[in-house]
Amino acid sequence: MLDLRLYMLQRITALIMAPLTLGHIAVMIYAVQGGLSAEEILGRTQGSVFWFSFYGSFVLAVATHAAIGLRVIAHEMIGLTGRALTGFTWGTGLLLLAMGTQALIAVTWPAGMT
Amino acid sequence: MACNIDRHDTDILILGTGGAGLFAALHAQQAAPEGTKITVAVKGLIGKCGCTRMVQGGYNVALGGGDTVERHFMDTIEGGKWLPNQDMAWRLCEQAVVRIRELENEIGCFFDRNPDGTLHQKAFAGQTADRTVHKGDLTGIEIINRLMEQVLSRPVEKLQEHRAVGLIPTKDGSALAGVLMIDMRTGRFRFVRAKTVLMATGGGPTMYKYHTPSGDKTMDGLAMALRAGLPLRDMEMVQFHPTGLLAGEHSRMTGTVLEEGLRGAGGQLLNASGQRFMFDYDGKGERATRDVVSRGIYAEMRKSNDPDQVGMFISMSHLGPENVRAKFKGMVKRCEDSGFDLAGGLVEVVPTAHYFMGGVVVDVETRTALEGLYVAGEDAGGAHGSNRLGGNGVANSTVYGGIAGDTMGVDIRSMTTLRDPDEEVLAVEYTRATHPLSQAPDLVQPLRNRLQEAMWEDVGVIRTASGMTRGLDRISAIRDDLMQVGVAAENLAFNLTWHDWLNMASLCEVSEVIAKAGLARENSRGAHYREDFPEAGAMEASYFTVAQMQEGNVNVTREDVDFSIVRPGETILPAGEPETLVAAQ
Amino acid sequence: MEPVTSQESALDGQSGTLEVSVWRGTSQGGDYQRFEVPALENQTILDVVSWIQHYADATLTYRFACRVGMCGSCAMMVNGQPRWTCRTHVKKVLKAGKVQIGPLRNLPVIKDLVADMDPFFDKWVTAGGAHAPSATRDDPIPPVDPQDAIRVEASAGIECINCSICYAACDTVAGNPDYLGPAALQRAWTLLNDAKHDAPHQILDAVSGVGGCHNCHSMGSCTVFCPNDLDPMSAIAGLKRETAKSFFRRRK
Amino acid sequence: MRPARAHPLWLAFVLHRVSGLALALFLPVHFWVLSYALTTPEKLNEFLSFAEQPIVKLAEFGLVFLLAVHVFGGLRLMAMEWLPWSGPQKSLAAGALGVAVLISGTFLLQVV
Ligand SMILES: Cc1cc2nc3c(=O)[nH]c(=O)nc-3n(C[C@H](O)[C@H](O)[C@H](O)COP(=O)(O)OP(=O)(O)OC[C@H]3O[C@@H](n4cnc5c(N)ncnc54)[C@H](O)[C@@H]3O)c2cc1C
Ligand code: HEM
Ligand code: SF4
Ligand code: F3S
Ligand code: FES
Repeated sequence: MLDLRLYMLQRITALIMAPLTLGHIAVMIYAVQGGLSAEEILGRTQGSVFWFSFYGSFVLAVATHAAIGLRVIAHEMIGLTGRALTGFTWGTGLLLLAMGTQALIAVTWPAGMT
Repeated sequence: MACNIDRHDTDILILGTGGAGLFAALHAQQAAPEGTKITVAVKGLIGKCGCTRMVQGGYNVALGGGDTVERHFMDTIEGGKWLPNQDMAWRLCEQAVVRIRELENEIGCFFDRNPDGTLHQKAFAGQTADRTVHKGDLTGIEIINRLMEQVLSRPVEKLQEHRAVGLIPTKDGSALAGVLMIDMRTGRFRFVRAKTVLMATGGGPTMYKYHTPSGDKTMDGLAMALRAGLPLRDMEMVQFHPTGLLAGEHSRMTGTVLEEGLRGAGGQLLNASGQRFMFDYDGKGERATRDVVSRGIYAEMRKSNDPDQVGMFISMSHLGPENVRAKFKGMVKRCEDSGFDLAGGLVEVVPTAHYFMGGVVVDVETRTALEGLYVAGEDAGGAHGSNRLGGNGVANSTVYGGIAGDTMGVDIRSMTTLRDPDEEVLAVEYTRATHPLSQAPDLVQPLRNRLQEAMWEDVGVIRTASGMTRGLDRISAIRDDLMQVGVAAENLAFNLTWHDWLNMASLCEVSEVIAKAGLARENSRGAHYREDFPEAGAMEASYFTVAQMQEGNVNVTREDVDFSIVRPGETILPAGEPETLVAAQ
Repeated sequence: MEPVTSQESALDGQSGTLEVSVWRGTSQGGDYQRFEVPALENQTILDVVSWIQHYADATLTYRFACRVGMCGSCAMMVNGQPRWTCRTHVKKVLKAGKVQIGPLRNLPVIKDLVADMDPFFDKWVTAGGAHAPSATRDDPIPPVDPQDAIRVEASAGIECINCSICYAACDTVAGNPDYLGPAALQRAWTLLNDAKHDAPHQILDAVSGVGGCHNCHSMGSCTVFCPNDLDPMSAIAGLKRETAKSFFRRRK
Repeated sequence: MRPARAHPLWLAFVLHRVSGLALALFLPVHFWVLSYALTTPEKLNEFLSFAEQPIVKLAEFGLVFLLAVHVFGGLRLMAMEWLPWSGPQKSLAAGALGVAVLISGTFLLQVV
């Protein structure tokens, strides 16, 4: 259930995410070695335009990418089609976007601004 | 008997989807007036059955470089030992040039090229020029796949897995009304009326113990034509390919072709004691023409007459197994799949019935004696005479299939209405086809084996009057037995055993004609070899045989060949032309 | 072992027997049925099935034509794998004297071992699989360099016998009824690279729709199972590449 | 009735699908946990110490491993689709990527 447009969207978002996730994993490995605390994470990220756009683009990309991916699985494995499939795609995409944005704000918004 | 028959109408009906049938469908569509309904009916799936798909070697066509239509024509006439209908042979050679361009430019085939981009051509045995266009050794797949796509993507009605069982004339017998068929998937009968019908069911001498054609070909067309009273010519002419695979009687692989190129490349034929024998029969050894090598192998088999070791062997290993593997990849793999090592070991071979030169008498436009019926391809007789050159078979079916489409497209303009069938004939054909359903069920296959033995032994590669007479007795006994063998009638949907029975009925009918025509030809020409009449006879006095059903009997007469273009001993090539353009091997 | 050549000894089954289970039924459903078939030298799966129809159960239905791997009519599931049965030696697939034979996967069943191949061919046409002429029978045949890179690409898939084995092997086809499938897409790729073909853009459009090449997950079962060693997976990758390129081109 | 699929490319596909699906299920949880940072940082810390438990750690790193697998698998796929590999090169590339995934995976797990 993929046409060229969805296919390109999925591939482009994947390409965007590739460096982001690798970067994220690298940071996490580094962080893990020092033990991880909420303060440490937030201290690094909150108020940083860099981390905002870093995780922001990840959230955008992943919502799109995973929604398309799940759409394919839903069609091939449980036979979802037509409106249900479209609804499912948008639903998962928006849900991921919403939750991702919430996390993004929590992690990167300057402390005390909300 | 109450006949339960569905009725269906069309304008142009085409039986068979080999090279002839598919080309006819395309040309009919181009030539017929707007709105003409075209239907193809076929025993198998469109383009996936029949022998055009199995063409290996290639397609004969004179495309210059010294070669000419005249030269192609002379090779065809001489190859056919002066028996061909010369007008048909000429048309074949001339139109092949157009058809190959059509195949490449309009249908989308891609044939092998030379490094400079032009078509690659090679020479089969019996040709005096490099003339055979090909796509590796899978030429037929390329031709049929491309034709099939064209037909599938057009608004042509498709009746797949529909078996034609009878040609039904009008009440006064002056024209064809339509064709009775069985929808094999449901087992129901269907009578299809049409203004014009092309029969292109492709002959197929599968009544021999060893045979090459595809399983769906069982001479149905010629049997139908015979029953419809049409004259059939050259019916004694069965071409054997010298090297058929011998894999045991129970294997469908048995009889399938090991390609000619193996011998061309230096493959040797060995007998049971490992000795080469072909030089005992011909100075060219293994490289002699098909008929000669077939007779050599057959004679050697008869000499050894060992039931445990039936065939001869082809050996390639002296050329280097790696080399053989590289050069004949497809063949080596095919043998390997059935358990033989072609590259390094010995593979058992026998001559195998390959092509049927005989067929319905037609004019150069494919018209027959029955108005509304057209015949093209291997079902039509005349173009090849006593022997078909390798590469002329597919040229014939595509050229004449196209011509049939054109002709029907034009003729149909003067046919305003569909004709009504003679309901009595319809009932007779229905009864004939349903006969086994009222008999006690029994095995059909042993009868097929018996017929194949009889034809191989008595009406095969080397023939005699006494053998063929015995053969006729055997055929008639088998036919009697067939009438006692029944097929359970509970479920006729896709009932292969019923169709095996019908196949046997067709094969028996045509086998009788082959034997009778063989008896009528008291000389040896091309594929027909009589031990009791080994001479070819005077070429100027050449005759062909014509068989026809009259009052329930098959009668064979002789007719003189009309040398309408060239007389024996003469040529139409300009004076001083070299005998052959093929570089000596 | 001496080859058994006479049919009588075939009936006696002297050289042991095979335990064959064959799917019987129609589009309404069905089940496997067991048969004992004499084991013979040089026996293919098609021979086994034919023996059953000839000597054990006259009502068994299957399909074949050429008997030598050229027509692609005889494909069935053998022990759960799609195969051309006329070229599959029993020895290759026998497991402890047993073999299971069923109708080709991913296509509707007509009866017993015969599948309806219409969806396969409909998709072949939908994928743009018919040549669009750029010349006529009155024109000379255009010279084409056989070594030209584009031509080599076109020639790679040309020997497809449309047997539908790849189609049966592909799990994407199983899950996505619209998916055109490996054979049809490979044909589209062949035509796209055919210098003589007149409508390349039509092909790109035909393979970019909902059932198009972008549904392929590069599972590669098509390439693994193709009996002719063709490589539809790479052909489909070629289509993805070209459509992706045209995606950017058309944006601009 | 299912065709035998134990060939490398099919396994690679399954791995990619399973990892993609697992990631898609895990990611909302991950986002949810992070969003605690906003309202109740203590909860996050609580969670992070809960995450110190070996079982949870293993699961977490399993997911990181899945991410690595999915990313490399995805890159492998796109390389296969878009770069004109020849046949042998393709299997080589696939093999090399497989190895890369394994190495990076074990590396990740060793960090634990
Ligand atoms: C193995 C092999 C290799 C060959 N190699 C060459 C070669 O290299 N060069 C060459 O020139 N020739 C070759 N030939 C010969 C060539 O294939 C034939 O001469 C030619 O293809 C015949 O074409 P056709 O259209 O008349 O028949 P076919 O292609 O045989 O088609 C006949 C069609 O009629 C259908 N049919 C049969 N009975 C019925 C019925 N009762 N009702 C409905 N439909 C029916 C069949 O299913 C089939 O679709 C070869 C033949 C074989 C067997
Ligand atoms: C970061 C780099 C990533 C890359 C390079 C990547 C790449 C890809 C690619 C190429 C596909 C298509 C697979 C196919 O069609 O067979 C895909 C599918 C998928 N991806 Fe990702 N992906 C990434 C991250 C993610 C993440 C973070 C998630 C989860 C949230 C995810 C979830 C999925 C899902 C669910 C699928 C569908 C799987 C399928 O169709 O079998 N991906 N991915
Ligand atoms: S690509 Fe191979 S498996 Fe698929 S239809 Fe063609 S020949 Fe059969
Ligand atoms: S098996 Fe199917 S998913 Fe693609 S690579 Fe072949 S078509
Ligand atoms: S019968 Fe033609 S491919 Fe098997």
